[in-house]
Amino acid sequence: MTVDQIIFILCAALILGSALMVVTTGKLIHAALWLVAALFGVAILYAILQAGFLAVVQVVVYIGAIAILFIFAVMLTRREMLDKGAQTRSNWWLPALLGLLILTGLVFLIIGQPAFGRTAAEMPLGVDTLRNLGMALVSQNAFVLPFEVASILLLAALVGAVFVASGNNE
Amino acid sequence: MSIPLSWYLILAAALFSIGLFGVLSRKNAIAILLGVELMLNAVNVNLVAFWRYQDPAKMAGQVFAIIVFAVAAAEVAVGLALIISVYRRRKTVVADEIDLMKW
Amino acid sequence: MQNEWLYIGIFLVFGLIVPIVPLVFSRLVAPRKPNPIKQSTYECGVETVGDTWVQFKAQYYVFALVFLIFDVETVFLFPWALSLKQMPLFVVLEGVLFIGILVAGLVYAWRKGMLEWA
Amino acid sequence: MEKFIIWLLPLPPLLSFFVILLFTNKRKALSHGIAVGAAGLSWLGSMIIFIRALGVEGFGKQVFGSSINWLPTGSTWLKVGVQIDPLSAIVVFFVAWTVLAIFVYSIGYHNFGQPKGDHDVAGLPPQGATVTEHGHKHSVPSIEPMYSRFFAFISLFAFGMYTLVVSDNLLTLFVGWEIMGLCSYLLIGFWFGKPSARNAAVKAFMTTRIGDVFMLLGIAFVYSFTSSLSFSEIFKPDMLQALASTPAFFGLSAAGIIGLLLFIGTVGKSAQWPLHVWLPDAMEGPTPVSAMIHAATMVSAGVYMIIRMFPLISAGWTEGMPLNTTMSIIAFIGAFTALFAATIAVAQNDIKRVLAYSTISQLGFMIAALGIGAYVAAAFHLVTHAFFKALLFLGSGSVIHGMEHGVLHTGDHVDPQDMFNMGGLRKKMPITFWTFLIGGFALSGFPVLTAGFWSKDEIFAETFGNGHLAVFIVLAVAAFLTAFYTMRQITLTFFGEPRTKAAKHASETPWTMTVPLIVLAVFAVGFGWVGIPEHFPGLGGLIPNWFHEFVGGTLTELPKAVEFSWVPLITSLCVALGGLFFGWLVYRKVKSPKQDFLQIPVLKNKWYFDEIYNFVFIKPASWIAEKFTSLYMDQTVIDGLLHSVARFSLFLGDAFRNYFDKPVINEFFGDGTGNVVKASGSGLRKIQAGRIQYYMVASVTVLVIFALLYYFLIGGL
Amino acid sequence: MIFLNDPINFIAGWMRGLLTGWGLPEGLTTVIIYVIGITVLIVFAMVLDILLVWVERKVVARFQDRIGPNRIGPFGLIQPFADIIKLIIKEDLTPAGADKLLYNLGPVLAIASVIILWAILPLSEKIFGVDLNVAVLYLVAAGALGTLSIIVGGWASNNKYALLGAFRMVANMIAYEIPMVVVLLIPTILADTMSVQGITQAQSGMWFAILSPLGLIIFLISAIAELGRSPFDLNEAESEIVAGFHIEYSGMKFGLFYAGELLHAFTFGGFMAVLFFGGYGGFFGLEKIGFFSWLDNPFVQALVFLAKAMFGYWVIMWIKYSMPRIRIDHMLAFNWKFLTPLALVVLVNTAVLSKVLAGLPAWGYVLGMFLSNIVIGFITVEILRAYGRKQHKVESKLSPQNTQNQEQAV
Repeated sequence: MTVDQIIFILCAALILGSALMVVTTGKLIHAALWLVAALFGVAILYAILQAGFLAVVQVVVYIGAIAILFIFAVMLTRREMLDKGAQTRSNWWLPALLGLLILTGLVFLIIGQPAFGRTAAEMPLGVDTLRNLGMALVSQNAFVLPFEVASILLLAALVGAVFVASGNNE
Repeated sequence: MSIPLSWYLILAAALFSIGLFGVLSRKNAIAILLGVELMLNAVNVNLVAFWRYQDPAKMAGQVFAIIVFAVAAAEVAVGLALIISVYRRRKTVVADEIDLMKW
Repeated sequence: MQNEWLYIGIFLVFGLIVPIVPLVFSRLVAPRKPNPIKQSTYECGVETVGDTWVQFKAQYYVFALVFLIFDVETVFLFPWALSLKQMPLFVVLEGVLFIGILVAGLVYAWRKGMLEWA
Repeated sequence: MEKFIIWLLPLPPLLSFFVILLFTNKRKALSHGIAVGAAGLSWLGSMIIFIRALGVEGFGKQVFGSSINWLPTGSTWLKVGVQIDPLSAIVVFFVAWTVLAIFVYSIGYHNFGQPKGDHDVAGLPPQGATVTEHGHKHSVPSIEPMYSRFFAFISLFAFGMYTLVVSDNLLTLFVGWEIMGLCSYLLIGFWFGKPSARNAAVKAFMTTRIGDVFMLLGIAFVYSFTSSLSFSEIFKPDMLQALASTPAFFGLSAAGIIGLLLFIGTVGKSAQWPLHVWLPDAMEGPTPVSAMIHAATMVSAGVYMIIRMFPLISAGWTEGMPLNTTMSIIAFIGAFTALFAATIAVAQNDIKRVLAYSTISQLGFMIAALGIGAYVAAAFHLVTHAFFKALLFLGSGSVIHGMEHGVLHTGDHVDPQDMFNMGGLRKKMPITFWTFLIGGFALSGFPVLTAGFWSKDEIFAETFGNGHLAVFIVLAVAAFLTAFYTMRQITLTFFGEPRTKAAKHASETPWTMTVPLIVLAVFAVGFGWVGIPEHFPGLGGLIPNWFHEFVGGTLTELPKAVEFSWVPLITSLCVALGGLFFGWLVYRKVKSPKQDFLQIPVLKNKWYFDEIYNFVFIKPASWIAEKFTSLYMDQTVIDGLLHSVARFSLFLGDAFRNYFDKPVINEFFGDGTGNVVKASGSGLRKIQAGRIQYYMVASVTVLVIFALLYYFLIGGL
Repeated sequence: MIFLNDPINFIAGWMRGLLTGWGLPEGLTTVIIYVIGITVLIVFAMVLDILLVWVERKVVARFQDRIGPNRIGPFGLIQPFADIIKLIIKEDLTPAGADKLLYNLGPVLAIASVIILWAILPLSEKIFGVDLNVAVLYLVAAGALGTLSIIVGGWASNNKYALLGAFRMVANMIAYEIPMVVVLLIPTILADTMSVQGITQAQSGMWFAILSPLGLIIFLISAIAELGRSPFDLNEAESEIVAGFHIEYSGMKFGLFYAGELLHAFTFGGFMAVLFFGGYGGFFGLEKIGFFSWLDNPFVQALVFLAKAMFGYWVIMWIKYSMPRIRIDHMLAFNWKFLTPLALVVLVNTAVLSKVLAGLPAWGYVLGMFLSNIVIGFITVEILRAYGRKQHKVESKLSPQNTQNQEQAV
C-alpha cells in the first residue's frame, strides 16, 4: 500500500460517494453540488494520472461552468426553494438492478484481462505533455480536423441553445 | 505509479453505472442530465487512464478527453435550454410529464 | 511532476482548514442566544412575504450558456497558444479560424438580442 | 486538375443553399440568380470532367479520383474521397443537365416577375393576383410566396445529388442519399399549408427511411467484413471472392446479404414494390419541379447505387451462369414492379400521377435488367429515362401551368391536373406539345428515332439473349402498357377539342420553361444513338456502340454484347407501335371518365395496396399495443416479476413502433382512412407514452439480457 | 550567505537532512516539509490580509479626505486585530430555514478559493510555492471555486436579496471571466509557457504591459469585475439588494467574506504584476549590470514583487473609490459587446504578430506589438465615440426610459 494508492482510494471513495449522493439525494441543488464534489474528485484523479492540464480544465469547465449552469437551471425551474415529493421513480429498483448487472459484468471482464493488471511506466523524461497536446491538436496529420469541428459543434450548440432558451420561437 | 490500470477502469465502470442508474431512475429532467454528466466523466477517466498507461507520447487519449469536454458542454447547454423552455410552457421538469413527442 | 500536485493538494486542504479555524473558535467563545426574531430572514425589517422563490430572468441562464461555450473554446485555445512557437504561421490561422467560428456564435446571440438585459 | 474539379463539384449548390437561406431570403431575383449560377458552375465542372473522361483511353481502368484520411480508426484511417469512373461520369452528365434544367425551369414555374398574390400565404400555392390593365381588372398567376426558400431547397438537393455521384465510398454516398431524402421531404411538403402535402411528405420520408435503415445495415455489414467502405477496396477481386465465399445467414453468401440489404435501400429510394407507395403522393410537391426531382433525378440515385454495387451483387456470378439468389430477387422485384405500376398507370387521370407510376415502372425495367446481369443496359436505360422522363415531367408541369393560367383567366375552377379537363392543347401550347410528344414517344420506345427505343431494346435483347424468358415476357407486357398509357395521356391532353373553358384559354408558358423542354427533347432523341448495337440491321455499326464500351469499362472485364436476335427487336417494335396505336384508337373519342373503360376500381385504387397495408400492419400492431399497454397499465399494482415483463413488452412495443407502425404511420398518413387511423392511433398512443426513460430502461434491459445471453450461449466475449 | 541567496532550499535541505537523520522515510519527509512550507506561506498571507484591512481603510479614508483608523496603536495599526476579535466574539446568527452545511461552506470556500492562489504566486525566483506548468489556468480554476462559494452562500441564506445578489454576482463573474481567460492567453503566447516563473522570466527584458497594453487594461477591468468590487459591485448594491449574497452573514463568517475580498484583490494585484509587470523581476536587464546585481537577491525580489502587487491593489482601490456603480445591463452589455470582442481581437493580433514579427530584432518586435495595440485601441475608441454620439441622440429623445430599466435590471 503505497502513498499514491492510498490517495487513489480516498479519491475514489470521494468520487463514488458523491456520485451516489448525486443520484439519490432529494434536494436537487444538493445533487448539483454533490456533482461538483464528484467532478472535483475526477480532477484529482487526472492529477494523479499526471494529466495536469486536464485536471485544471476539469475544474474550469465542469465546476466553473457546467455546475453553475446546472445550478442556474435548477433555480430557474423551481417554484419554491425546497423540492417536494420523491425525486426518484417509484420503480427505482429496476435501474438499480441494471446498473449492478452492468457493473458486475464490466468488473468481471476487467479482472479477466491480465493486461489491465499492469502499472504505468514512469513518465518518460523530457516529454512536455502540454506542448505535445497543443501540437497534436493543430498539426495537419493529427487532430486539426476534430479541433475545428469541435468549434463548429460548440457553435451549433450555442446557436441552438440560445434559440431554444430565447422564448420567442413559438 | 504503483496503481494497476484495472483500478481506474473499475472506478470508471462504477461511476458509469451510478450515472446510468441516475439517468434511469430520476424523475427530474435536470437530475437525469446530472447522471449523464457522471457517465461522460466515467468515459473520460477511461480515456485518460489509457493514455497514461499505453503511451504518454501519443496524445490521442487527452485529445479525445478534451473533445468529450466539448461534447459535454454542448449537451448540457442544449439539454438545459430545452428543459427550461419546456418548463416555461408546461411548468414542469418531470421527465414523465414531458411527453409531447408521442405521435 | 507528481510532487507539484501533492503540494497543491496539501495546500488545498490547508486552504480549507485555515478559514474553519476562526469559525470553530468563534463558535466556542461567541454567545449563542437564538430567538425567532433574530433568526427571521432579514428584509429591511419588513416581514418576509412569500417564500424565497423569485421568477428569475432567463437572461441569467443565457449568459451562463454563452459563458460555458466560450469557456470550453478557450480551453481548446490554450494548447494551441502553447504550440504556436513550434508551428508554422498556418497553425495560427487555424486558431484564428477557430476564434472566428467562436465569434460567429457571439454575433448570433447578439443579433438574436439575447445579450440585451431587458 | 480533374481531382480539384471533382472535389469542388458539389460545393456551389451547398454555398448557394446557405447564402440564400441566410442572406437573400427577401431578394427573389438575387436568390434564383445565385441558385442558377451555382447550378451552372457545377454544370460547367461536370461537363469539363465528362469531356476529359471521354478523352482518356480505357477510362474504366484509370479513373479520376482522390481521397483523404478522414477519421482515425485505431491504427488505420477511414478514408473519404471522390471518384469519377465511366458510370459516374455518365450519371454526372445527365444530373448536370437535368439539375440545370430544373433550376431554370423553376424560375418560370414559380411565376417570377408576376405580381404578389392578393391573399397568398407562405405554405400554400399562389392563388393568383388581380391586376387592372387598361380599365378592366383580371386575375393573373402570382409569384410563389416562398420563392427564395424553394431555390435554397433545390440547391441543397443538387448538393446531395452531386455528393452521391462523385463519392468514392459508401459513406459519403449515404450522406448524399440522406440529404436528398431530407430534400424530398422538404420539397414534397413545400406547401405545408395543404394537409395532403404534409402527409405526403411524412409518408415519403418514413417509407424511404425504412429502406435507409436496411441500407445502413448493409453498409455496416460491408464495413465489418472488409473494414473499408471505398468502392475500390470492396471491389478488389480477391475481396469479392472472399465475400462471395463467406456464408452468412439464410444460405446466402455475405455478398448476397449485403447486396440484398443495399437493394432494400434502393427499393425505398427508387420506389420499387412494395415500398412504392410514397412516390405517387410525392406529386403533392410544387408541380412539377419536386415531382421531377423525385421522378427523374433522385429515384435514379437508388438505381445508380445498385448499379454501382453490381460487382458485389454479382460476386461469384459470370455471364451465362444461372443467377444467384440476390440477383433473382432483384430481377423479380424489378419485373414485377414494372408490370404492376404500368397497370396502375393506365387508370390514373391526374397527368402527373400517370407519369409517377410510369416512373416506377421504368425504374422496374432498370432493376430487372440489372437483376439479370445486364449492367450496361440498366445504366443506358437509367440515363435515357432520366432525360425523357425529365422532359415529360417538365412538359406536364408546363401543361398544368398553362391550364392554371386558363383557370385563373376564365375563373371556372376545374382541377388543372385532371387530363379529362384538358384536350386540344396542341394548338394552345405548341412547344409543350411537340416536346411532350417526343418525350412520350421516347418513353414508349418509338422505334429507331427515340432514345427510349434503344435502351429498352437493349434490355429486351439482354433478357432474351440470356434466356430469361419470364422476365422478357413480363417486361414486354409492361412495355406495351407503357406505350398505351402514354398515348392515352397524349391523346387526352393534346388531341381532340378542349373539354373545359380553362383548356380553351390555356396559354403557352414563358421561355424559362420552354427552353429546358427543348434542350431535354434534344437529348431524349439524340442520346439513344450512342448505344446502337453493332449488329443492328442497317444502322448497326454506323455509330460504334460507344456507350457499351465506355460504361462497360467500369467493370473489371468488359461484358460481352449479346448477339443480335430478331425476336426482341420485333417484340419491342410491336409493343411500342401497338401500344401507341391502341392508345390513340381508344381515347381519341373519349370525352369524360365515364367513357373510359379502364376506370375499374382495382386499378384506380392501386390494387388496394394501402388498404392491405392497413390491414396487415395496423390491426395487429394496435392489437399488440392494447394487450401490452394493458399489461403495462397494471404493472404498477402487480408484483415485480410482471414489472419486468411489462418493461420487456414495452421494448416490444418500441420495436413495433420502429418496424411496424412507421409503415403504419405513413400508410395512414398517405391516405387518411379515418377510423382505422383512430383505432390504431388510440391503441399505439398508450404504449408510446413518449416517456424517454421507459424507452431507455427498456433498451438497457434488452442490452443487458442480450449481453448475458451472448456471454452464456456463445460464450467468451 | 547561501541562506540569503536561496532561503527556501536552504531550510528545506537542512530539514530534509535533519528528518532523514531521524530515520523518517523519504516520502513522509517531503510531506512534512511541504506542510511546514505551506503553513508559513498561508500564515504570511493571512497576516498580510489583516494588514490589508488597515491599508484599505486608510486608503479609502484618504480618498474620501478622512483620516481613517488612528486611535488603536500607531496609525491605528492595531485596529484590524481589534476588528477580528470583535467579529469572533460576536454572536453568529443563522437564519431560520437556512441550509446549515452550505451556509457554513460558503465563506470557507470563499476564502479558500483565494488562499490556494498563493500556492503558485512567485514571490521571488527562489521563494515560491510550486511552479505549475498550467498556472495560468489554475488561476481561472480558483476563480471557479470563488463563483461556487458565492452561489452557495447566496442560496443557503434562504433570502431573496441574498439569492438575487448571488445571481447577479455570478452572472457578472462568469461574464467577465471570458475576456479574462482570453487575455490570459496573451502572456501565454508571448512567453510560450503557462508557468508563472516562465512568464516572469520572459519579461526580464521587457514587460508584457508594454508589448500588450490593451491586454493589461482588459485584464484589469475583468479582474475588478471578478472581484465584484465597485464599479462592478452589483452583488452588494446596497441601494437595491441591501448587501447582496452575504446579507444574512454576521460575525466571523461575514469577516471571512470581507477578508477574502481584500486578499483576493491583493492577489490579483500580484498576478497583474506577474503577468504584465515582470513579477519579481523585469528590470529591463538592469540586474545584469554588476552594480545592480543585488537586484537578484530573493528578498529584494520579494519586496519588489510585493510592491508591484500593492501598486496593483492600490489601482483597484483607486478605481473602486472613485467610480460610481454601473447598472447591471450596462455592465453585461459592456462585457459581451465590447470587452469580449476586443479581447479576441487583441488575442488574434498578438498571435499573428508574434509569428510575423518573430524574425525582427527585439526593438522591432516590441515596437510592432506596441504600435499594433495603439492602433487597435485608437480604432476602438473611435468606434465607441461614434456609437456614443448615436446613443446620445437616442437617449436625449427618450430619457424617462432609463429609470424603467433599473427595476427590470433586478
